[in-house]
Amino acid sequence: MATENKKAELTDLEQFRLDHGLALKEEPQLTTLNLGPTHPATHGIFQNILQMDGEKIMDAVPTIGYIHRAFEKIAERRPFYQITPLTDRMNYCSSPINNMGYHMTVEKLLGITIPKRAQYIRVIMMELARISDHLICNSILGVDSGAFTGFLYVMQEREHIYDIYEEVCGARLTTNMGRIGGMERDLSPKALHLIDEFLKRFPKVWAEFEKMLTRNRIFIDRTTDVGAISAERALSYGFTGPNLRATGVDYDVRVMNPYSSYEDFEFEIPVGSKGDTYDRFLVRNEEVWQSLKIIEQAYKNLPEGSYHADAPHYYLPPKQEVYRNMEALIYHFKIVMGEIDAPVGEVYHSVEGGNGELGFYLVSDGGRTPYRLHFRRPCFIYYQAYTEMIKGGQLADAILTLSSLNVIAGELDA
Amino acid sequence: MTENLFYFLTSLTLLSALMVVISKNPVHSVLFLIITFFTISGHYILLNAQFLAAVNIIVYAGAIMVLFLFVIMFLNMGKNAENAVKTSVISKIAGTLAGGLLFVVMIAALKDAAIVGYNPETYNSQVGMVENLGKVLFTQYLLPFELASVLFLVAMVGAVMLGKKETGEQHF
Amino acid sequence: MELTNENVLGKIISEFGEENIWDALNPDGIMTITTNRESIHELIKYLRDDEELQISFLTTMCGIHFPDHKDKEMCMMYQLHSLRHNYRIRIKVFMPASDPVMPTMTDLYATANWMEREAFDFYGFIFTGHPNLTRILNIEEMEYHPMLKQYPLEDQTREDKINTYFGR
Amino acid sequence: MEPLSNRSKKVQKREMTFTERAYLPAIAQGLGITLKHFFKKKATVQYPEQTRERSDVWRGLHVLKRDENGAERCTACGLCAVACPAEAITMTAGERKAGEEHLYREEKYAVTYEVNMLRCIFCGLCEEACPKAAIFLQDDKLAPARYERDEFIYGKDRLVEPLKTTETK
Amino acid sequence: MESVDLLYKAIYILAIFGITLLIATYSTYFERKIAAFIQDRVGPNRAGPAGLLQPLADAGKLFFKEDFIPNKASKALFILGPGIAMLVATMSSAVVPFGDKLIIGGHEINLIAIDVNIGVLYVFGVVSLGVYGLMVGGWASNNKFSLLGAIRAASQNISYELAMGLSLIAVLMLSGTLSLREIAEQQSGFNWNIWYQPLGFIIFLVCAFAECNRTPFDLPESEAELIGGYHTEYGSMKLGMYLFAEYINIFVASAVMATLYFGAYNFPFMEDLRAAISDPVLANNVVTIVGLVAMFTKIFLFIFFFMWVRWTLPRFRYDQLMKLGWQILIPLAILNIMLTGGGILLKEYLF
Amino acid sequence: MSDNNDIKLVEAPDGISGAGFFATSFEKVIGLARKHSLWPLPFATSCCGIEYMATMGANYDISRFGSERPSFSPRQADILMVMGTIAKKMGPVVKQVYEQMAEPRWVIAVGACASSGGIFDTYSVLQGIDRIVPVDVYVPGCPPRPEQILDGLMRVQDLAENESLRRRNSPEYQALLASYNIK
Repeated sequence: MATENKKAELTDLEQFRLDHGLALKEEPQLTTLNLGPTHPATHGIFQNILQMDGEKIMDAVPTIGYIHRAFEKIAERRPFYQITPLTDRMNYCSSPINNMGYHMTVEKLLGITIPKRAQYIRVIMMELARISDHLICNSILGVDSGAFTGFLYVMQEREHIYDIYEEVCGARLTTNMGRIGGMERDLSPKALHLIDEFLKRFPKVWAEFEKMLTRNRIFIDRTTDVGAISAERALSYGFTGPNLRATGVDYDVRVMNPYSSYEDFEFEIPVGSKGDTYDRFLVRNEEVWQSLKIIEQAYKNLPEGSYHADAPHYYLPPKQEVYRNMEALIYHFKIVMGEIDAPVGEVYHSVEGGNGELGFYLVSDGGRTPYRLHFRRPCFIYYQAYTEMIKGGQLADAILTLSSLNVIAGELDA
Repeated sequence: MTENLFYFLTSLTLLSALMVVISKNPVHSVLFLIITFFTISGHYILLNAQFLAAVNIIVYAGAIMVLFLFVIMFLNMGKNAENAVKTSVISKIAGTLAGGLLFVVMIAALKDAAIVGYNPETYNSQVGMVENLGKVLFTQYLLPFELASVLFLVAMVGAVMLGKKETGEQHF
Repeated sequence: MELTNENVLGKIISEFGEENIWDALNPDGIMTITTNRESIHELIKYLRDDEELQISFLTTMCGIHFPDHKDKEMCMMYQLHSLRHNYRIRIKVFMPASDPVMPTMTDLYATANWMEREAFDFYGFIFTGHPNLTRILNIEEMEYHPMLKQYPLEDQTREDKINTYFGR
Repeated sequence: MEPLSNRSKKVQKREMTFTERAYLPAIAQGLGITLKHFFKKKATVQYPEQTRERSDVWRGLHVLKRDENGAERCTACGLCAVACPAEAITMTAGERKAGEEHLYREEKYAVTYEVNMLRCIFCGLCEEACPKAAIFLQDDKLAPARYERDEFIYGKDRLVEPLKTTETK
Repeated sequence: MESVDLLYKAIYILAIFGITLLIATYSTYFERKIAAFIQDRVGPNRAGPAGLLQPLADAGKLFFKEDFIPNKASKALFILGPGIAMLVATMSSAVVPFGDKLIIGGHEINLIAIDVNIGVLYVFGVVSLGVYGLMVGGWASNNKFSLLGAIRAASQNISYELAMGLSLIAVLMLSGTLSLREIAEQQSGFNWNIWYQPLGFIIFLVCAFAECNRTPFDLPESEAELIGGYHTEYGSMKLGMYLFAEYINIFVASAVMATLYFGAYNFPFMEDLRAAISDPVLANNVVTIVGLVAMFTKIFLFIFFFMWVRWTLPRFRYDQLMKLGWQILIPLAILNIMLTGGGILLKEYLF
Repeated sequence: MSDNNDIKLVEAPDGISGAGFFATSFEKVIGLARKHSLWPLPFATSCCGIEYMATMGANYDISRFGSERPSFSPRQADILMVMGTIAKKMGPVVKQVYEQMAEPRWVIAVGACASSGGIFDTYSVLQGIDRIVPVDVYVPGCPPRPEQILDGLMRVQDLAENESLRRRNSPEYQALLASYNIK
């Protein structure tokens, strides 16, 4: 049927080809281009073998696993509290979210509820992490489209976020922040001061960054309709987070299944319409503003109270107690040796990570280590849609799509 | 001095023109063709026709040959075209015959043609300058000039028509 | 309809029968049911297409290895989510280690493709009908499935480590 | 798809106006921003000469602390080695002999104590695990870069806090 | 031509050549410094005082780096590529009038290397050849990224040459000559072409960016897409020559723009200055030297502008670049020609 | 294999080693030039790559050392900065990149993962890149602070400054490369 219809609309050239026994369309001569694993635009590490017709991508075969580190296997051999440093290294752009998502999972297993203050501190830290994640993603999008400078402007702000992390936990990137049962220390006056300053300074910088790119026609042309994906396909691919929201689905774990007192805060879920690169850029931009709003609320209404749960079986006693108190010393030894009495069971807990629903599926057989810990890593899940998203586009589009997806290799490969 | 330069340029022209035909690699052919254009521009300069020399370089070497090279590089992208072309013995013989015949025809045609020289005394050395060229073009040769421009326009329209893809397909 | 564990379970059992759905648990607020591999594909398809349930988002899937459970060594876990009703459900399928064969879900969910490849890579599950069941994270030449409990975690080529120091 | 919650907000995505289509105004605006930064105070901290301030809780290079009398606090209980996710700490314990009370605080002490700085991930779990407050991650020192792999095994000679000069002799 | 004149000319040509190289060398330094300042950094400051020896360090390193020719590359062409790029780039500054005439010991020295009557066409022709360096090098590398870069360079240069030529024609219509020196002379004082040709200047500026492969038109070497584009496979001094050629091109483009639109060595109140000095020879020399300074100031401002833009804008995509060239710039340039023609006719009709 | 690191030539005092015989001021000048123009190839795979971004950023500014031009093409790079975990799958790629680099070339292993495998003592991770390519400078930390990365860069600068022009032709260096199976 279709072929007959087509026949009627043959152009002269096609008629000529048909008459002379030639193929209706000239087969394009494809070039194979190896994008990665050391290509500058692959940031982390993955390989794409592209079939190109000139500058147009006809097909792509992705290869991943170049930094597969066997997180899930390590997690089966380490006591619960030693897994936190592993989660740091999954999505290293927003480690605190990973840390705290994991902590919440274990707390769910152990049945601990943590005080409001600790929850609020967690919210502040997680939102800061989200900001720094989106900062990197959006500014890298700028770098890959050729505008390097905006990246360095927002990078300075990221340093300020790192200063806050440093004040809270003592590290910049791989934070190992918080403990099972709360935070490791209360917010110091300096940390509060830094957060306050950040809230004052950051909006200006971010507005400036937006001004540099958002309405620049070169940038709009580069990103509009590039790497678009429909909501149906995105859901089928298991997209979550900003990439799903860019297609117009307002799914956000923070709203759907509030954790850590997210129900206390007023914020909106930015959604896009077409799911293209420009939408993803705008959604992330807007999410940064929303995160700022959340931090502001949490900072203003920070409740009094303890920064950790009263759970002596799981939360390390304060050092001073250990020196003096025999009971505390015993708990201390038991916790460090990993001999806590984890109940048998399985839990799934998910948080809204920088890139989407970051889920932890934990099976415990009552031993000192998790029996099985599976990470639902958003990057792993949506990177497989990349092939579909870049087909028919150009090489330059593929690179921008990759940046705007914000695929973090550490999370992708686990 | 000028004479030596002339002979040097001429031999270079012939040599590179020959290499255009002989070279197996099409890219090398194109590069030799560019050298040929250069030497021809050199001849123009010797004739004090700097405008022609510059235009020759801009149009031929700077634009047309770049396109040639462009196309050849594009087609060459996959594999080496050198081995792809196989000439059979018959085609070689046919080629030789055709070339020889052309040569005979040219000799026959040029045998009686008179070579018009210029008298050094009355020759105006400024004849190749832009102003003179422009004057001649827009007075004496106005009709051919305008016809040529129409021809170019037609060619351009044709190229656009041919180059236009079917609707819906985006290429580049 | 408000989705609760009871009425979802009731719907599923009335559709598939007691013999195919068993062990309904609720360990962490998410209903966990066990089924067999004959009905898993149909079950997930039913959950996806049913107008009332709309459990049409495959959150994650992963393998688990229980070497001590006789004939139920291998477990495949699917976790689904209904975005419309914000309802999650977990489905498990157990099978013997000698026969880790499962039907593929790639025709239902695009995301299942890599997840199944990962499960194959880690545990050696065979997904019948999968378009490209090859290793995804590890190198092609690897001879075993590293997440099985019997294989060691550590790099076997490392020589600068003295095991006696570590009480693990 | 109809919204799942009532909190969604469409990101603004308006058509380009004519001035935006003309490239130049947006370019001029961008140029303005960069020019403003051209004359701004520079953020750079020139590292070897100046150092950026670090927080008091920064997890830097390890140190084995002494107590107020100059005796080593470490009692070689091994908790830090167990707590280390990177397996970077090794130690052998020894009994304190008579006459060494001024050297070691407890009856057991670490004969050797090695931290492999290349393996260490500076997570701070050892500091947290230590019941004797012996091992600390200092905030004012960073592990330096070196040429050889062997140089990164920090033994007691480099880990133990040096005695204060007034107290020795 | 007398031998003394020849000697002066030789000295002048050498000087121009040296200055070109020097400016190209230090352009790298300024590029890095300007980038740093725009980005709130301080930039190179360890090599020599304030990092002033940085370009020399780079050159020294590049010279003594292992010279490498990839196995599969076409060897002769691989070497030829950067050579062409460098040669063509250095050739083009020959017809640019950097200053008016200088009178030394009764000899008049025109501060222009070759005064040909088709100077504009010369620059145009030489610049159009520059793309061969990139194409040949990119093709000879036998690397797909290089080839893509070469192809992008070729199509981009051809497309933008057209618009550039068309915008130039308007200037030629105004001045009625092809000689750069005469064009410069006509703009004496503050009578610069930019006042008559603002649209033409913008078109020319955009095309100059494209011809120099500078952001936002740096597609042939766009790092994020093609790693290094045509020079991906080049290392050591061959790479150095490509980078060098790029900066020389910027310098020449700046010089040509200054000559065509910003009055070359002319500066406001030039005649007042000339009149103020009684000795005509001295007056001429002073004015020429101030003019020389003015010329170089203009050139440096343009070079700064090139760099400023580079560190601000994102780059185009290939098809958008083509669209801009063919569908926007060329029609605009034709419009500009028509306006200019109309203006000239109107002027003749009125006066 | 790790023993081979001992062969690394730290050309300490001038005039004592064999090359010192030829040590001229020219050599010193080239050494200085190389020192101030070390173009890195940032082989960033994971977390340390993000800290490298911070090192490039305004607050630390690696450009002060003349090293801000990242050369993603190995032909143009002088130092290979391996940042982040190198899995066994990635190993051959690192080696290939190293082989493609032109002499003189240096390697910095930034961070615990690249230097020793760090926390990831697993079946899939290479326990330090010095198993496949010779490493000149190790930078500890997980990830190192930008200060430490700059520190590592300065160590390489010291190496570059004091290296004789002939070192890359010396039999010791050839033996070092041969021990890694690099032609």
